[in-house]
Amino acid sequence: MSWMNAVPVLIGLILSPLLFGIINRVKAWFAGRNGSPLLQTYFDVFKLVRKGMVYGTTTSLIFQLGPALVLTSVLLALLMVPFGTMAAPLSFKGDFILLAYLLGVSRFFTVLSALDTGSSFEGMGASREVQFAALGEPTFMLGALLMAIYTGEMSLSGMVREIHFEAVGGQSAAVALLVAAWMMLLLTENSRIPVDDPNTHLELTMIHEVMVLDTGGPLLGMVTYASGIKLWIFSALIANLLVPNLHAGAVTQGAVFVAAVLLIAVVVGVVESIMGRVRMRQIPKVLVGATALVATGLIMTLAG
Amino acid sequence: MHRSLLARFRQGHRTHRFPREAPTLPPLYRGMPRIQSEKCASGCTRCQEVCPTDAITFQSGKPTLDMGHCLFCGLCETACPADALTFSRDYRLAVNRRQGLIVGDGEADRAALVETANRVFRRSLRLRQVSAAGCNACEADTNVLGTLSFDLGRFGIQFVASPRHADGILVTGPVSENMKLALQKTLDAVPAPKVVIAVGACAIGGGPFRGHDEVHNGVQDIPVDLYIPGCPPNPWTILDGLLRMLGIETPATQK
Amino acid sequence: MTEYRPEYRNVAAVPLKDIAQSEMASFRTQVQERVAAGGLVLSFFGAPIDMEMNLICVIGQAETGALHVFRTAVGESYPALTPTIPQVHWFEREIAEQWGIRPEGHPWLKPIRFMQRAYNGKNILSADGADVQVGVTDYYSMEGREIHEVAVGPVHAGIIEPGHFRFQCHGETVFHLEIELGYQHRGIEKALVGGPHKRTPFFMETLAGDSSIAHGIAYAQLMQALTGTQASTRAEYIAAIALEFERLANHTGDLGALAGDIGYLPTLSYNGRLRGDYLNMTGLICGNRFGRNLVVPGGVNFDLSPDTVSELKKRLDVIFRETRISVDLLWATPSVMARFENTGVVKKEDGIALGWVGPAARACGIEVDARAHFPFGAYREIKVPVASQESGDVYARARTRWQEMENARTFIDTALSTLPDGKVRADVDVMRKGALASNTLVVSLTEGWRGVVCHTAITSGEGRFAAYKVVDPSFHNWFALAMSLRDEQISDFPLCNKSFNLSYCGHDL
Amino acid sequence: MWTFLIGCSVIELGGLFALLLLKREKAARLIATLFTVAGCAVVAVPVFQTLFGDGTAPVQLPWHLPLGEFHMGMDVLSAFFTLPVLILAPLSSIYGVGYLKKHKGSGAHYFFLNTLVTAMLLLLCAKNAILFLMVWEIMAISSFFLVTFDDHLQSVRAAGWTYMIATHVGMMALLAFFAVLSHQKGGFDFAALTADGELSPGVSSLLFVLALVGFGSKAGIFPLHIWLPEAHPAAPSHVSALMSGVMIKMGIYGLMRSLTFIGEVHASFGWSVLALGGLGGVVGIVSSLAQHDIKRMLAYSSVENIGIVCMGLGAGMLGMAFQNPALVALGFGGALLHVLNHSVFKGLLFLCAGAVVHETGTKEMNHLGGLMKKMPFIAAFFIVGAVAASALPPFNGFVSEFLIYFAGVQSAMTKDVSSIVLAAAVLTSLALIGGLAAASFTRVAGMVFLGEPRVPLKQVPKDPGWAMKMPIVFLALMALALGVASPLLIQTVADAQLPVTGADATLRVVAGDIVPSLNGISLVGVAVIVIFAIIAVLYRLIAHRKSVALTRGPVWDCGYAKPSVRMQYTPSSFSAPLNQMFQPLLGTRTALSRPSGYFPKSGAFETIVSDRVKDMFYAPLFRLVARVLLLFRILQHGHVHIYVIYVAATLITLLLVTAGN
Repeated sequence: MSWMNAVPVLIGLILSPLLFGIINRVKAWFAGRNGSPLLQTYFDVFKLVRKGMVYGTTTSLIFQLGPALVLTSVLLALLMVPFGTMAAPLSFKGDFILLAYLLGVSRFFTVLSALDTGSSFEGMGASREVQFAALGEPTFMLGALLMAIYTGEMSLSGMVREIHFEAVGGQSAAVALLVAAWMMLLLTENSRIPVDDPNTHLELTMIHEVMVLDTGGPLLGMVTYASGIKLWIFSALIANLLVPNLHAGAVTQGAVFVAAVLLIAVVVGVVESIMGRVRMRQIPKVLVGATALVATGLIMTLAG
Repeated sequence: MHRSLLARFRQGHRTHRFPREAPTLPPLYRGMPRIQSEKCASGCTRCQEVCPTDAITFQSGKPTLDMGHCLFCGLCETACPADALTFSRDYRLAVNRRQGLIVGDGEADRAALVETANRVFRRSLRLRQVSAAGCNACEADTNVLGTLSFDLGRFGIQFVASPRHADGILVTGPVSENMKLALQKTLDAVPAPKVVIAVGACAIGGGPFRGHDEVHNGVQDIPVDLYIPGCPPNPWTILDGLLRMLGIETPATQK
Repeated sequence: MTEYRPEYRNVAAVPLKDIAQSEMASFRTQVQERVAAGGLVLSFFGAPIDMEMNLICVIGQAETGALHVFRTAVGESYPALTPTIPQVHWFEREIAEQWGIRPEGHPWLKPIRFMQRAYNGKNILSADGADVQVGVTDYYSMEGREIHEVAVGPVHAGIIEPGHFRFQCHGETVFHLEIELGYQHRGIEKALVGGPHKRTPFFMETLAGDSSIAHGIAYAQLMQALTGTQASTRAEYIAAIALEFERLANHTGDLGALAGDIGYLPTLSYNGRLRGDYLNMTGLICGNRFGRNLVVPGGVNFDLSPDTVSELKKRLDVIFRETRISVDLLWATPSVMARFENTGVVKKEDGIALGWVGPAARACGIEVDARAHFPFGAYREIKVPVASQESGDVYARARTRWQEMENARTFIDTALSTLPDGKVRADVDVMRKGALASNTLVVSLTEGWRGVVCHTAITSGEGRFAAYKVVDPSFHNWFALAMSLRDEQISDFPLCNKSFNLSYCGHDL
Repeated sequence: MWTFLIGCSVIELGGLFALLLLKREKAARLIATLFTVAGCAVVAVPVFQTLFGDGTAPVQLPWHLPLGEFHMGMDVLSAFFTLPVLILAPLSSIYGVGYLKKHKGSGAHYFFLNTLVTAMLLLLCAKNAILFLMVWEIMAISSFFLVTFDDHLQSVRAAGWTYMIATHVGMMALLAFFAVLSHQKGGFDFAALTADGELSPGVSSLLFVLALVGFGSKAGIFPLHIWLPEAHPAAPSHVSALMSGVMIKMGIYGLMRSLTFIGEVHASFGWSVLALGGLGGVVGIVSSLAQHDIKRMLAYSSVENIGIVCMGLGAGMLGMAFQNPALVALGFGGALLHVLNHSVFKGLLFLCAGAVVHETGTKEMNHLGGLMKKMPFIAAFFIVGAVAASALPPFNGFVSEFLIYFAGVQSAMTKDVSSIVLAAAVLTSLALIGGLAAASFTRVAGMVFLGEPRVPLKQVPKDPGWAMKMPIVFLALMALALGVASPLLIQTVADAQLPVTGADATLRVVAGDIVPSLNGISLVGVAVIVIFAIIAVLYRLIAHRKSVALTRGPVWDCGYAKPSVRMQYTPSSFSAPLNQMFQPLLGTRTALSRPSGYFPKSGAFETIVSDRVKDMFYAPLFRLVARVLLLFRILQHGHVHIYVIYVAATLITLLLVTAGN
């Protein structure tokens, strides 16, 4: 590991809140409005950090410490995400398993913080979160397995290094399925339409935002920033599947990669602009569908 | 997808160029009242008599109008035989001192009456709206700020569900006895620093319901940072108030 | 044998002496018979007439267009009608709260507005006669430790009026929803008594700020009946045009909001803007986007110049076309339809039993529309078809609203094209002593965008309001929302709620 | 090995002393505990010698007919399995000192507790089938008496009954297993049984099925798990910890040991164990989500964890069949490590749950809530246990699951179809189990400890005394240590499977291959703690600075005047969507009296938790057994204990008959 490996992490740390800005801009374009500034999430976080706090009377220390654990776990997860052809600072065989479980840690404490309030709203959000997350896990794991089988590598960085169009060759259909499935996972895990809609602010229909309904000030700042990093992680994982090895310099390759990550935010924006949310009861079907896509990809390998 | 795109192209881009351009107001719009007491016939109190909310009072023979109570119905303007009381087309009515709502002779520089709120909110202001027994018109005209033409979000202002996420509350309605506790609880739930904005005649002074046993004549006992008068205030008036509070300059009405 | 039953038309002024005071038993029989014959209880209230407490019930018969008014004297209590006529349940709760008259045997006797200082000084709905704290009452509650209650409101997400919703849930499923209102109670009915005063017209326009025109027309018609004046046909046309613009604006906004509740961005964005455009057309007519100060007793305050007429026609043409594009996206998007269909289903028989009105009723096949059945103003000349659907779900309510928008557009086109000449305002000073007929009752109905608006005034011997009863359509329909949530998913509540979009302030007064 | 036997004797002696001190409850508890701690310390010596040193000499005493020989020996596999015993036995014992303060009958209780511990230790080192079966039966009977400690309760008697039947169904299978085996190979000594000798495929399949049923019913392998959620909640909590954490692992030990007798492992054996593991894991965790009783919930989580262990075993067995040493090493390694890890975190959870039950007097989660504020110590440690049980880093549950995941992915690298199927099966089930475990453990932790109490409690609950706290702290530290120190353990784990797999050289290589990954995990584990500490301190400094107001207020209630505790989400509601989704596996029913009419007066709702396997298979079986027993009404005295004696007598007779062959 050299100092160069830290650069991609820094880029992720710096650019992740931008993804929300891009999504909102795309949605604004579709609606025919200016939309909120690209840097709005930065402004929000910066403001929140400077604000005071109101702790709910029913809450305990868990509520105060939860967001710190959430942030910690996504920060560490970020360390394992490769940056195009550049390996992640932390890379080992099976690292994707740890990555998934670190995101699990963040979810675990988001849910506990929510339950700490004792409010029915937060409970509702928490119940939804654990349900959909559990159904989403197999999609991620099978997807990583698919990649491992293709590339013969067991670490994310290794997989990404090996995945270029020449190597994948005839299997591009399976990779396409994987991209589609992980895109569905991204939308679910990051509370986007068609699964969740953070913009309605309706307590009864949301999943993620309703869990932090009672979280304010710096705590909310942490949560907001952590959700940006989480979105970055998922976008980067998908971007890694899409960006070919251009055999160019690190800067060019890196720039193309960042562009791809931002492009995924654009795609999220487009999806949010053209479709409505599915019914809460139907979300499991979406997730099982995503797993089925990956499974199809795996069967294609077996057949191939 | 193609249908959405097609619809998008037919609908076009709809955000108004405000604040770079002045808003378009209806021809009959009634904005900032203007009093020229020198035109008043001695002893004439026609305007005071017709005013439904007693917004107009006479002090030493000169009328003053309290915009905090004014419904902008225009009855006084119609009633005045001498054109001493008229409504201009100036939509910039918001002030941050209750006293600033009282219009006497001449024209004060109203725009100067709004001081910039805490700088923390300059680029990010999230508000929790509390509807406290109004008629839903102020709510409607506040809601409309989220639509394409006004596009409140571009100024970093957003309405949120939870007061914990908010930087202040925007109150409409005369604050009924039944809403008093909820209003206080909402305000208490907002982390400091916070702003309080009173929108509409009801929230400022009770509006048409002033003096009813069932209401508290608007936001009392809570320091208000911004008053936006009207019944209901035009959306542009509300937007102007919010922006000036954040230190963003707004244009005067087109002549 | 039942007694002679007089029939009236909409907006007829009836001398009180013509409305015989029946015995309680016969009053009950009469009301039951009328309801059994398909009557809708438009208004049922207590009013002191000549120092004596009366119960007055106004029933409309859609098929014949007849209004029936029954009255009886009442003491401290009477046998409740609710067990046999469920649609009066809310009215009887109101009577109990407002006048301290106990409807014996009412299954759910609790406050509806949580009034302060009930009119006769004691509140029979609390143990000690004191005011009941708002929202604090005996909610229906299911047994079992696994049940959780969700309490939403009074301060709701979004910029919405206050009300309290109490759900009995397990997991995501709602077994029961109970709605308690009253947060918007600002004492309008009490303030109207002894009027009209100079604030009276402002009260009318702020009963429900999104239905200013509907309530304004109801009030103006009523005052015209009491003063014996007649608005010109031109004035009636302009008022009706404004009423239809009000309908267009609100339906457009609500269809957009329905899209918003399911996260469907295009229609949400476009309709939000288009709603404003309809409001601006109202603004073009009278300077106020909500039509404040437009409709007055005797006609309207603002005439339409030929330029305005052609401007309105031109704008309507463009804006309605854009609305159609935007709304058509809803029907064409499978993800939207999947959310609308079979969500929040209500049944026609429940609607009839509980007396629902407006698009909510029409969406489950109950065809009642004051414009068609109790015609008033311009609707006596230009007929509006009754829009209706059968399925009673969110889709049906959305679709009914869209049909009404198409009808409204046709109506405005026709009205603008055939606008008769004439003065738009008859001179009438309602404030003048003796201007109003004394000891008279008038029922004035209009069809607002939410349904039938019913104003009933009773004047005293001095020609002032002895009672002025306002029934906003929401008063009939809140229970429909509650029914639509039974066994529904709680996450679909906002969608169901928006499909009705009832008024809190119109209910709370 | 003599040291080992001395240690065991010390423990048993402690039990006997306790029994003699019948009336002096406190002294009985202390003496027994002291002896247990001392005995375990003594036993630890040969265990460590075996695991890290040169091993220890076997003991063989001539012990004449008809019961064979007293042959004890300790290999690495035995030594590894003693670790959970050595950890949890003293801790449970210490915990019991505090827990049983208000109970009567400590002496007898400790007698059985120490007997159970001794029996488990002897079992692990028994080298003779007859000896093995005898201590197996002693273990079963002593644990039965521990389960029925509160035998004045009908539910406890019923649970004991279920346990007794289940354990003896297993015992029958084991008798048959050893009978067939000794018939094939001659003799009862393990040395003879392990000896090479071709078994026909039919025989080896039969043996495998018998072992699976016999040992599986003890381990709680799905669908033989049914006694487990009955017995564990019924027992006092430190017994639950010992049973769930340690005793069920004896079944796993037996299964692994029996593999050494069967000889060649067919792929079908591996697939069956893998499938049962995956299915059991999912059914177990889904069932735990449906429970209302906190201890039943933990018991079902044990079913889940046994499922995970079996997935590792199955993968390892498939590795043997595929001759893929990496898969063997990682599969068995994961299974072994998970055995250890599970005993630590499940012990922790049961001990914490015990404190809750002790203080509140209820196990019903729908009645609990908000204990964080009353019992902060227990709450914090329960949450640690919950994190570990959800296999989240930096705690130990993650590491062993990681090995099994790794086994799956590694095998898929061969790109052969069965390996990919195996990998897909392992990854899908583990991922699903992981997600559901997080759901289940956030549910129990959140609902019991966070928020507000759902029902007013008779007395204010408080954190327990040090006797109960100390074991909890120890186990939590252990869970963390095992989580971050896995690179140090991996060699031991690799070695421990040698008696089964025997591929020494490759194992070490493969174990080396995974070390970088484990290093990475440890690094991240440490980093989680460090970064969390930094962020938490920074947050504290920023949010609690003087210049901004820090206030407390009600949780946002929409401004409503009178919120109530009924407005909290209930545990049952929390898991309702998942329960509905997995309803076909669960057999949960609902009793709903719907609000009817426009103005409903009443209505009620409850879910009735059941177990589909129990309803469909065991309930009819039990009814049958009951009917048979009715025939012996003459012998009936209405006391469960009497039945036990009958059953034991029957079994010993059977044993003698078998041995006589």
